[in-house]
Amino acid sequence: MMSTPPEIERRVEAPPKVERAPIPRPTAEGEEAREITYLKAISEALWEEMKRDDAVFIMGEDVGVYGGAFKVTEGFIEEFGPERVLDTPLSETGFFGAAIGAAMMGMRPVVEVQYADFISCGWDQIVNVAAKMHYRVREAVPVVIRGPSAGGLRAGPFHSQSPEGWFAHTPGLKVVVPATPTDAKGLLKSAIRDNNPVIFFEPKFLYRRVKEVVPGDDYTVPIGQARIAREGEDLSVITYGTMVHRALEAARILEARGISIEVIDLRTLLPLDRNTILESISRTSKAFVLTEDTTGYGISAELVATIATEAFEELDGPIVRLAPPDTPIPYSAPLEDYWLPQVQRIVVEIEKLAAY
Amino acid sequence: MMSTPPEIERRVEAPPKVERAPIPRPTAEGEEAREITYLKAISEALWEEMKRDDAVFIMGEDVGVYGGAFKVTEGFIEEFGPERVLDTPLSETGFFGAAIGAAMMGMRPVVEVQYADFISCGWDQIVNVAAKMHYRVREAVPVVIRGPSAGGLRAGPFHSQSPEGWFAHTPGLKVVVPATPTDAKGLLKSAIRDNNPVIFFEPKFLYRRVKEVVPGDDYTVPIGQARIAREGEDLSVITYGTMVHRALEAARILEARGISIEVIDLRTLLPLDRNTILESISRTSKAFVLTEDTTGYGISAELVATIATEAFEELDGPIVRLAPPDTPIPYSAPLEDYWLPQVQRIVVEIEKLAAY
Amino acid sequence: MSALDLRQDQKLEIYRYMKLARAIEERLEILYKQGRPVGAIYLGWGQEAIEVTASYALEEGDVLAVTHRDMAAHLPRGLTARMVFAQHYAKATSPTRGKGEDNYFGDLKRGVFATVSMLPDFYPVIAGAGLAFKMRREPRVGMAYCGDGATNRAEFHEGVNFAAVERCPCVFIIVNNQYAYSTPNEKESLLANLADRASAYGIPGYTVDGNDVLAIWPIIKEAVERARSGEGPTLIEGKTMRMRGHAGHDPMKYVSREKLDEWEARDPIKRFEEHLFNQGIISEKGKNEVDEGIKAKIEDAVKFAEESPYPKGEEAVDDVYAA
Amino acid sequence: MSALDLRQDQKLEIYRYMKLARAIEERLEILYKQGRPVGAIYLGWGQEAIEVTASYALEEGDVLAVTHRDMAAHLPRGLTARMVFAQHYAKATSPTRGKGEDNYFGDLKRGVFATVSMLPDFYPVIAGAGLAFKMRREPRVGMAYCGDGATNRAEFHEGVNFAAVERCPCVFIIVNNQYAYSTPNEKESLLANLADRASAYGIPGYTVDGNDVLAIWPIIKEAVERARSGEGPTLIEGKTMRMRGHAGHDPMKYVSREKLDEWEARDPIKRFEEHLFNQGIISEKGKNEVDEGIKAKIEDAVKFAEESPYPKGEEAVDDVYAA
Ligand SMILES: Cc1ncc(C[n+]2csc(CCOP(=O)(O)OP(=O)(O)O)c2C)c(N)n1
Ligand SMILES: Cc1ncc(C[n+]2csc(CCOP(=O)(O)OP(=O)(O)O)c2C)c(N)n1
Ligand SMILES: [Mg+2]
Ligand SMILES: [Mg+2]
Repeated sequence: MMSTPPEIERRVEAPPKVERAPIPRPTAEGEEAREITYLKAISEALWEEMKRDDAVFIMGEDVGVYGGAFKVTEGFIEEFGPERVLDTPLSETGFFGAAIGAAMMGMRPVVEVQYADFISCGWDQIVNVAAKMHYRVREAVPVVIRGPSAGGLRAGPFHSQSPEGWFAHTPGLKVVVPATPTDAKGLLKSAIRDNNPVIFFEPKFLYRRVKEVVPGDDYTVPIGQARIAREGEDLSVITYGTMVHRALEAARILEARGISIEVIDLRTLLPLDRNTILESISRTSKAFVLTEDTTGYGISAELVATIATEAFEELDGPIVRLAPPDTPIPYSAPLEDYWLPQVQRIVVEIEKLAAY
Repeated sequence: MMSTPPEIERRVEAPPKVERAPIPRPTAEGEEAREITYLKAISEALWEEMKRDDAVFIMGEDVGVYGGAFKVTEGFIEEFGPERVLDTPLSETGFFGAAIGAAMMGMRPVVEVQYADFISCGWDQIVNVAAKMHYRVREAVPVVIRGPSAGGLRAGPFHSQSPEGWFAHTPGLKVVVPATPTDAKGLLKSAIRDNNPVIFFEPKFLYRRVKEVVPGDDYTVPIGQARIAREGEDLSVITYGTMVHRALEAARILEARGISIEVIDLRTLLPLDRNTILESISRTSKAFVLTEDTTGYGISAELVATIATEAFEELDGPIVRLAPPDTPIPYSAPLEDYWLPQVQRIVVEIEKLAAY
Repeated sequence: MSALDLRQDQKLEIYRYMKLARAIEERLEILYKQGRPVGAIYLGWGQEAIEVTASYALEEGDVLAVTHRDMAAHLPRGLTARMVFAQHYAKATSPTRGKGEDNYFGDLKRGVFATVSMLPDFYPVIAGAGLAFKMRREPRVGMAYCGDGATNRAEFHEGVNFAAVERCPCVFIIVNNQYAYSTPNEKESLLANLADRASAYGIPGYTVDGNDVLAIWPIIKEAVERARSGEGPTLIEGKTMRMRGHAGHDPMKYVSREKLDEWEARDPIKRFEEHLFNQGIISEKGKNEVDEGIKAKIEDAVKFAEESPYPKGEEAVDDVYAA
Repeated sequence: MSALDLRQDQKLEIYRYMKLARAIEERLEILYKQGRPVGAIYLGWGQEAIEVTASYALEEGDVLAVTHRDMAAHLPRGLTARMVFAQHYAKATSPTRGKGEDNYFGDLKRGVFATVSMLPDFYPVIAGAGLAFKMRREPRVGMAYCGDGATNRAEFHEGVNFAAVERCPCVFIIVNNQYAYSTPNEKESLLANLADRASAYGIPGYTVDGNDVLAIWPIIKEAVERARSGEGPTLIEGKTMRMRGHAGHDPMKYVSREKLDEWEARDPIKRFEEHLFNQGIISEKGKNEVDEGIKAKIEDAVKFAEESPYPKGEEAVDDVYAA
């Protein structure tokens, strides 16, 4: 046995460092503001919601005794017992469906999917049972399905997927991908309190790499509202998840070159906060769309389409999108680095657009 | 028992009539050109491919003894026997997976999914096993999954889905949605001969409503090539499936008003034929995107995005998209009619853009 | 007399529900053949004994989820003929307000989930409903139906296993009507009795004559009470026959006349009626009263459906999200 | 002597593969602890008897598909230590050319599908491979492995049932190593023996001591020949124990020392080695030669992997489609 177990499954080439979000929320007086990781933020949201509401419970593979593959629920079973921190059989369709049933009977299940990649194994329950229920019979399905998504950890095509594009194209769902600890905590609380099925992806690259001072009180961050992660004048970058941090890094580099970049962190993909995007573009007149999701028919497509159809007259240059190529996400470091938008590449592309 | 069984499951309010595609392919001399329905075109393609190649076989629910829910394979089991026209258990994951396995062992399975809606029940096999196989180990998965899709028949949220948007966002797949008998036949043949997993959707509204003279020879239509369904000068409509016919109808109405519309029938959604779209827009300078797929993060988004990012300078007006709202597709006639783009609505929107 | 014996009044109720179900379907078939816009009709004609008796064993507070062919199971829970016809006619007055198709409805206020088409997606959902009851220590039971064909799907396996492991208070019913659309039992699985699948989950399984109310009742009732007392789920297969095509358009050529005749002789309503007559529970007069009552209900329901307004087009965009 | 008895040379081969598997995993564990970039390590340490013996029963032309922990099963099919290490190191020389992660590879030229992570997605795929063999009247067999946890998934149910109904020439192996990640058998299913699930599909099922080569062989071999002769699939459960954490980072605190000690005493390699010594099939000298040979192989393979080039970044966009 190892003495100090590493925190995640894979030992990999040292992954790129990430800058953390530069605009921590102000902390109200009297609150105990603490700097915590993204992972801890998720964990705290779950813990506090379980304390607040008996109807909230957690289910998934290895969430109980083990505390979750990424240790999000470490210590939970000791506090809340095995019924509310339920180790399920390996059966995504089974426990997604069970969560839907429990939710419709008044519970507030939060389902952990061990890697976001495995959400495909319970796909039909989400898109056909949960997503269409309220539309058909006005019955709420207050379930959250959350899990670690996306790349950057050299984890390969089955452990690095960004499935949000599929779900964002599924009416009836809400889709959330926070980029910072503050948002992760506040949005997860909102998701749990929401009466709709919420698909909540946590770019696992950020889990232990991003820290932030979060408010100490019981705050929430509303679903459906984007955030200006950084204000700027020359150009708007519209992005979310891990790419928020790369955009901010690029913005700092470009600042030194006299280019002022606004960075919009979408936070919620469905419903999409069109207003914040359009308002920003009305000021900057230039739009740069950046995602970790693959290009074709992906999240970036809707962002470009929204801007093209709704802000056509405001634009002072082409809309540029930067997103991975249309392939599965590869394993090997050079391949993954080539595949994911890197800060240098972002800088170069933004510079071109700024100069247009 | 009924004496003359109606052809499909639902008895509904008389559905809108459809004009058929106006540009039948020329028929080479000596060929036996016949007018056939879209349904017959699919059926013929299957039949001829099974005759041509012993490796081709059909599997799915009720495809054998019954001849398929829509009677696409009527008479097949008598000709080809129960092994090559395989009635499977009700188990989409099971028989999608089995098709993948057979394909990798050198067979050419064509899987019928009874309604496209049920493809969600075998989702994971498609997106994780089939779509990623060649990328990982250069092994081909020559499987076709085909079935009746889309709306217009008052069949409700579980029998009218257009799932192509999800699959078009899945690298490694090819996604085909033909609009005419000629294309249906030629593209299905190409799909069967293709070495990649092909998702092939047949808008069932067209099955018995569209007839066309198709070539008599063993022709194919290449995957990945759009078709100019109608030439025009003032504006390009980019569309596919049932909406091709509505666009053509609108074009005829607009012609009388002096507006000349070009209609592009994409035929293949993945890989997308960007060239044909961009070339058309370079001539017309105006782009109107029309789909039956829901709006947000859908097929229409990629079409708009492609045009916005690649033809920005060619455009003489905003890109307009018309697609159903972001809801499940409803059952009742007035709801479905409101939901689907109707010819009158298309005409109005095109007129606005043409006048820009 | 134990709960495992049916009282006379219960027998009469079951009888009425079975007849009402048959009458609704007779009318639906006529409307369909007349070309009325009633959507698809998936008739459970011939299956009424298992359909009605199983859900009749539930009590207030219990929940039920069925599939496309189980309209009859809705009736003991209080869903009405009006609902059925309004739903088929896609009217604004229907349980889905015209949003959902034909037989895909329910009413959670009456403890019935709104059926989905993907088979059998409610198996795990019912397991989860049971889980909620168990967690809150409520003496409530969840019951799910599915067909013989549907037992071969993911949700059957994962749903029943989940319920078994968590000892959810659930009863899983298999309505084995010999066919999945055109596909006979033998092409769906190698088993003679689908209830044997219970042994894959370590729970009890029973196969019962699905056309015999009196045989079905004690098995179901016991399973419901077993669930309610915390002993976990049971799997029950009722063997019956689908006496009509898969849907209205299907002439069912793949079933032999002999086979149909055989099952016709075992018609569950006729059989139960004989029992009621033999036991003196019903008289010719009583029967006629039942028939008249049902006839009136059907007329009322069809009229209600036909006269109800359609939803307005713009309602298509409402209700995607819960508030 | 029948095919159900192992010949001496076969025993020696199995022994070598088991030891090679163990040696590969010992080295992988060291590399992982040293912080070398080997991705995730899912060790099948302790499971070598069932892992190797089952796939060893296949013949040329047969096909195999396994899950993340079954690297050992690859070896009798001719996959090499070089492949394993190159794959873990994500090098251009690996079977996936750096595209796929750590243990997710295969080599169809050697009849081994490239493992996917979603469990157990290859169950129906192997059923389909078997279907192809059956259709072409080829005397070939497909074999799929999965873990105890994976038997609760959709693909297990739909895959085995499909193979059963179509009498596909398949053998389905369950490597029951007591845990699915941290989740013990009891939280996954109520069954004492997972092979009992065979009865849900009407096919034979066997539970065998998965740490005993001699007990495993006749059962597997018979199932393979049964499949080959057209009698359909068999389900076989080998009971064993995962002697390491789920992956390298897992200290396995949820398993008691006693339980590990108990299973340690039943180590499959030691047991088989004793048998070989007792039967005079191997001597101390012979053993040492085997060990030396394996050691050399491992050194060569690690060196190969470490010295191999990485793929070039731009290769990331290649090979999405087959020509
Ligand atoms: C997952 C899924 N695949 C296909 C269908 C289409 N379909 C509707 S009913 C049916 C047959 C169902 O057979 P069974 O489960 O025996 O129920 P029955 O119709 O006999 O009541 C099929 C294949 C479906 N509803 N769901
Ligand atoms: C469908 C699916 N869900 C979740 C996972 C994540 N996961 C990887 S291994 C594992 C446990 C597998 O247990 P078992 O089947 O017993 O195999 P073992 O690891 O014990 O060999 C889990 C949950 C997965 N690979 N596939
Ligand atoms: Mg049936
Ligand atoms: Mg295991």
